[in-house]
Amino acid sequence: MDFSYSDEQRMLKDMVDRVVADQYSFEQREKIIKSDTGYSPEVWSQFAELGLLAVPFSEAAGGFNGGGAELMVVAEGFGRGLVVEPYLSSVVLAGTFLDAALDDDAKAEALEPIIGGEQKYALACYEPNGRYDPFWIETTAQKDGDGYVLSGKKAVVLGGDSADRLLVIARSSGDNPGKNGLSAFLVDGNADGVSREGYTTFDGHRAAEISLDNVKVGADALVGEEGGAAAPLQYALDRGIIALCAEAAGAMEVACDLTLDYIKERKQFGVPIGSFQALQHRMVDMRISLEKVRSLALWAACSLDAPDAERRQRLAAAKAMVSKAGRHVAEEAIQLFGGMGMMDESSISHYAKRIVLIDHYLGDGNYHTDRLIDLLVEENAAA
Amino acid sequence: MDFSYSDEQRMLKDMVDRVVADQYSFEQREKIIKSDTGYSPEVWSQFAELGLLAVPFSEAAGGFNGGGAELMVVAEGFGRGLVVEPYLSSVVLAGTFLDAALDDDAKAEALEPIIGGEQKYALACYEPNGRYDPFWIETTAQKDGDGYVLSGKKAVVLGGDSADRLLVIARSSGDNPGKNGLSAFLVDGNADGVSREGYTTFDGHRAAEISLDNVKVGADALVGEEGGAAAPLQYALDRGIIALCAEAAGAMEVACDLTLDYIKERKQFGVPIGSFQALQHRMVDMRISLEKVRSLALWAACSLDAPDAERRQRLAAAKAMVSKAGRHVAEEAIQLFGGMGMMDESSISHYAKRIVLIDHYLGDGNYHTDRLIDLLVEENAAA
Amino acid sequence: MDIQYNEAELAFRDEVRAFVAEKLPKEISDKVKSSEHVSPEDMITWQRALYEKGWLAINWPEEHGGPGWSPIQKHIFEEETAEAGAPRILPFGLNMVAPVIIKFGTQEQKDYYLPRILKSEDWWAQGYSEPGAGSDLASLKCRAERDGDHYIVNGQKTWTTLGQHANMIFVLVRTDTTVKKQEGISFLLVDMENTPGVTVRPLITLDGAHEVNEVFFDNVKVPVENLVGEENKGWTCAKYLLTFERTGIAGVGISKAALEHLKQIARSEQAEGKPLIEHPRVAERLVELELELMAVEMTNLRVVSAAEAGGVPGAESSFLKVMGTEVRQKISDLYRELAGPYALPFPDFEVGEDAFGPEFSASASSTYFNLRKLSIFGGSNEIQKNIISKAILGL
Amino acid sequence: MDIQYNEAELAFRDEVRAFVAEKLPKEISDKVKSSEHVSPEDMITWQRALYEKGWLAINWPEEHGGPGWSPIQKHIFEEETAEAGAPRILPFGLNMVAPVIIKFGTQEQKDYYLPRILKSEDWWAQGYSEPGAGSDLASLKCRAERDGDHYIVNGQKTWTTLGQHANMIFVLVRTDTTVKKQEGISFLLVDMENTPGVTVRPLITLDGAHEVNEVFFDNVKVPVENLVGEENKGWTCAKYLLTFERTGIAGVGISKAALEHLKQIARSEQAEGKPLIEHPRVAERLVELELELMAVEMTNLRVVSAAEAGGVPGAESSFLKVMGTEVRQKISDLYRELAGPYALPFPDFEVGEDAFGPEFSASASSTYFNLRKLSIFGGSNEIQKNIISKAILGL
Repeated sequence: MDFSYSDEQRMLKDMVDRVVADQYSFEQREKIIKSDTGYSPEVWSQFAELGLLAVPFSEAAGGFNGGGAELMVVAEGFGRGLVVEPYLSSVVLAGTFLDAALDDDAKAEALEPIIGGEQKYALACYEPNGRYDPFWIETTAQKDGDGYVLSGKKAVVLGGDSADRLLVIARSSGDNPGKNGLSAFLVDGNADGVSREGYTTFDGHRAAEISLDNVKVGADALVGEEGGAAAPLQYALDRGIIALCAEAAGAMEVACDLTLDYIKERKQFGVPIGSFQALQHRMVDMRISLEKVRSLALWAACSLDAPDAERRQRLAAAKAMVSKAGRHVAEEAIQLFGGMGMMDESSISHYAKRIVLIDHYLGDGNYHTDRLIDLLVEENAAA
Repeated sequence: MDFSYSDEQRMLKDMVDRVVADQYSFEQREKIIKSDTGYSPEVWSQFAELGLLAVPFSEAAGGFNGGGAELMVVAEGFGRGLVVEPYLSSVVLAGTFLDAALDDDAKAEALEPIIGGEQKYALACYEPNGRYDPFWIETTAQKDGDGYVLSGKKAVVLGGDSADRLLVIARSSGDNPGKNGLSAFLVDGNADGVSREGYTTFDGHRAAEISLDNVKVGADALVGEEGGAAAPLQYALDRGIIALCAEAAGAMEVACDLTLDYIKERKQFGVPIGSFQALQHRMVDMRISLEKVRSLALWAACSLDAPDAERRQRLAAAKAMVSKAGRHVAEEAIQLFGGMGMMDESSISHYAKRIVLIDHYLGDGNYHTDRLIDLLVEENAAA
Repeated sequence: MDIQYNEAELAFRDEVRAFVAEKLPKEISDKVKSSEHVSPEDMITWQRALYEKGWLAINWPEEHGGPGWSPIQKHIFEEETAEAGAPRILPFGLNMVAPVIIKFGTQEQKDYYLPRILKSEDWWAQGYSEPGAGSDLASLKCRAERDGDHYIVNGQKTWTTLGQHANMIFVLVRTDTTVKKQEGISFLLVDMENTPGVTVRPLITLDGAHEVNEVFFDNVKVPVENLVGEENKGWTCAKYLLTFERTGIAGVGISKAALEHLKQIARSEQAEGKPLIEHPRVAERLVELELELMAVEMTNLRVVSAAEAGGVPGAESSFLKVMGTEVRQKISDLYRELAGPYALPFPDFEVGEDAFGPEFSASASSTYFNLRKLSIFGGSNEIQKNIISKAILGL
Repeated sequence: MDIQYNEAELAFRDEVRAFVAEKLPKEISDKVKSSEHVSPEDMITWQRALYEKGWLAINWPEEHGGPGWSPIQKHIFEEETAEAGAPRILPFGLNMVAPVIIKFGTQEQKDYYLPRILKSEDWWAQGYSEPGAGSDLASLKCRAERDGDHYIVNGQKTWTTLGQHANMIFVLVRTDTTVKKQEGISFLLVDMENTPGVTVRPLITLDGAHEVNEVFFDNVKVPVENLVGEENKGWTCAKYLLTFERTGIAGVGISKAALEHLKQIARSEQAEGKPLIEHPRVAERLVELELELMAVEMTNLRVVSAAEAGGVPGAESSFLKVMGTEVRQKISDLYRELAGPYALPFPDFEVGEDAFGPEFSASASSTYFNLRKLSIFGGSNEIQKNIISKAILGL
């Protein structure tokens, strides 16, 4: 057991910290969010050059062969800087799906544009009626000669507004909801029948509502086996959860630091408000919440190869803790900042928003608590 | 709307406060708890003389005709003094059951020994497998000539150890669990086939595990209609909940006062610990919890005659709040007292125990939250 | 003891209900109930309706146009209108500057300003807080120097709610810097529209809303007749204003309407193929909020009833503020949760409200974040706890 | 980075498990797991078994009989034994007075006391706290005056855990009243059995247990050779003792065993005709506790790992104390709830444990109330937060 970073991990961390420090000042970030694309093509190419877009992929795929720990290192850094680049959508979700779904020959080719930063992908999985259930897929894939016709709606597709290609999860057979009969298709973002309504999210990212109206694709659009999308989907979502939990840990760390600095400096009635014991103890409680998220995010990140029940437990635990402890830190940060915490112009409010809204990606605290209850029930049945 | 006491209520309150002050010092109480009976026959006769044992009964029954408000006044006073007399068991539970179940002629006679303090009754309702469900009745009442034979087990029967007579709820027909087919019988505490194991409760009261082993009773033992016990049972339990919530409010009030006094006096590092802001804010939170319980106990007490859904909601809300806010106050009181709060010899620990253990009588917070959810479901079905 | 309304009170409640049913436009109450943006025009519409009925200035003495209601009547009015989705009454003119003018103003000030407030002819703003002052109000720095018939005001105010619509502002200014901080303060009325040197700069809050502002004073000439009370005695006005009776501080009616809105959502929205309300944890959260809200409601009634009986609600309103804002914030938290993934789209108010996903979800995150203000503004909940600690607990 | 145990660590864990399986009597571990009363004899049985294996004094230097373990090994040992239901090791001799004697004692003191501690020949008690001192330890009043070859001790100590079984006590006494409170303190060892004037009075806690005591000193003659370190330098010993490394402060193993016990109860106990575990709220509470406990466990491992890498755990152990005791108390709260109405009977330990209702319920309320001590003793959680506030946050 050794929790310290390896030399490679340390280098990766330094690299991420440096690019974030250079490119993601508060003002730069605001500008990126308000730009047409909602991300920075320059930063994105820099990520590609530095190899960051290859981190979570297997060697066969041309990747860094990074495990959960490396993904955590990157995402934590992004969390500290509130980076809004489409890393989660293109690299972690769509990219690792391809890595898991394709055989060695195919994956290297498929991932090249992602790793190189030439193209951005988005995973179009969740649906308007499915809430947080990734296996609620009403979108259909009907055989049409050699190819398929896709029809359905996709909800809150991260990075879906500007993605060059969409990785669409559709039901080629099987009952909804369910894992059986799910297939994945790579579809051009501007294909006939694809319509996208893009928007900025509350935490400064981009997403889109996507309609697929009889979208015709060839047989080559199918990714992996027909009906075999559930396993790579789970693989990708697991990594997405790691990234989100690590991002939350990074953002919470900065939120705690900013709040601590603020209560040390801010004076009321002639003394720093940090000298009031009630606020001191609340600050300590915030730090405890941070430690909880750090610990469980780390545990989850290092459990990707653990046995099924353990992996599921640690991922669900981490995300559920982010929900609870994250909200605690965000609300307290705003409260301790007082009026300044309410302001769009103070960075703490953006940290608070990101931390709270992370709960709404890939299953919230309730969803993951239910997954933990599933495990309890299984354990009970086995006992 | 007028929340102030009427003159009669004020007099009742003064009377209760006086007898508690006279008879229930910490030392007197300890002695009463450690006595063989676990209550004070002298105090009990005094209650009878003062008319306190008549408070919740109808005029027809020879009672004071007190409503929920009067019951609240009495129970709050008992809560402030941590009175362990069998008022809840004999007067509120068994007594108001008789008041509700019997016709005017019968009730006056039946309640005479209770009101006069000559006899103590106990309601033997809950069962070992039924947890907090009063309609989980496996105890059977089988017809036997003119009379009945009762068999079954009764759990944690309040005041059951020394009660002269037991009001046994048994199932004469209908499926368990369920309200249909429940009948009530008055059984001599020492009748053949009745065995009782008495004990002191964690909060200083007395209760018993009771076995009924083919207990033969005459037709005259039946209280009210055969199969008609559910309604008077609900009537009695409603009043029991009022009494418990009011008692909790009284005990919480004293717990807050004692804690406040303590943190004003107790010095550490040369200053009263009450000068530390963290403790001040926690003391305020305790008071807020007290106000919540006071408010909901009052609302429940004044809602006994409200329409069914409202009455059920307010009773469940009050008891659920006692569970939550009561535990908060009790735990904080112990914590702010520090080591002294852990001591059997300091009265705060006895307040804490009573406040927490009240949750375990007549349905705990979970049970009553489920009742509130029942109401939500009904409201939903109607919407 | 009777916790029920008596017949007269019930009749009054029915009167309020009938009035609301007749005069409150449904398009306005719908917006309020679903936490959508309510325009200044909507607010004015409602205020004018109340004015015509004589029900606008509920806290004013009858001689100046108040209805002469008892605390219970005021409570009934406030809760009934809030629950029905009436927009809030802007307090800055009616419940802040007016009571100060009534108590400390000259006859001329009363004659001029009070009728204009009643008729919603002036939109008042509040010039209390300053950057860096926060809860330590008396440390204010905005200066006013006497120059003949005028004061020359220089400085800055902040957190000026809806100041972008205002034409009048009342300002606490420092008129003597040589004395203790509470002693050199004066209370001035400033015409923002017709006085050069007043600049309003929007402050955008984290939910993207423009509700509050900074107001800058750059050599602003204010006639001395706009001084309320005596020079350097403004702190008396300030304190009077801050402690002015506010029966509605717990916001029970608003919270009830918000909780009812959540129940509707929980009935109509589905997860895993069944309505949210049938999910045990959602049901539990709803009843827990209901429970908490009931406790606030009854505590509020107890305070109102004590006021009716002659007791003056003092620090008790600090309890109500803390309890009421806590439950309101918890309701908004569940609101955000119920929106699920559709809590994510940021509705762009400038180009109309794009509701992605179910319509209710558009305001979920913004309501949650916007309402963080409740425990910060109006005397932060920490300050309220300090007040309780000192005034009630004697700590 | 590797959060898994490496092969050597796993082998060590297996060794510990094998030892525990062989040497820990099931009747003892059953008592521990179900929160029943563990007798002094049970504790001694276990300590002797560990002594024979050389695993008792895990924090001692090897030269005095410690096993020479790394922080990770100590952690593995403590968590494995706790999870298996081993009784706790009494800290007063092994982990409190012994380290002080090792660091500050004379050779004679080391030679005499350390072997006796290892062999459980002495049962030590702690004489630190005094009535009214609480967390302000240095304000102690117990006096020791030099009289030839002896000190004459007068005063009182309190919260002396299991002092009723002790024959030795280490005491902080005031030997100089003329200097600052920290400067006139000395550290004395007192033979309670053979010295006249020592009286132990039981303190009964709210759960009816006799765990703590008051100890009175009435002209107690203590030989000067029982002074540890220098006269008037006892505060140095006291602080050293208090900050002495405690990897097990989070109590994760104990909490895991307790949570496992709750799961068993939830599987076997029924409500409304089905096991408690199938009730959504019970299941939710269980997984929430599991979640919290996992967070404490991993945080603990992070601190242990940092210690292994050479970092000295300082104020981090305050985090662990707060987190660990909070989750342990929450587990005990659910324990009480699961007992339902059978939380009410007060088990009378003197006449044997009458279990009314399901057997597990007998200890539910007493465990819940007894464990309130966790956030009070050993440096209250408030004190821990003050430490974090100062040492880590710099506030």
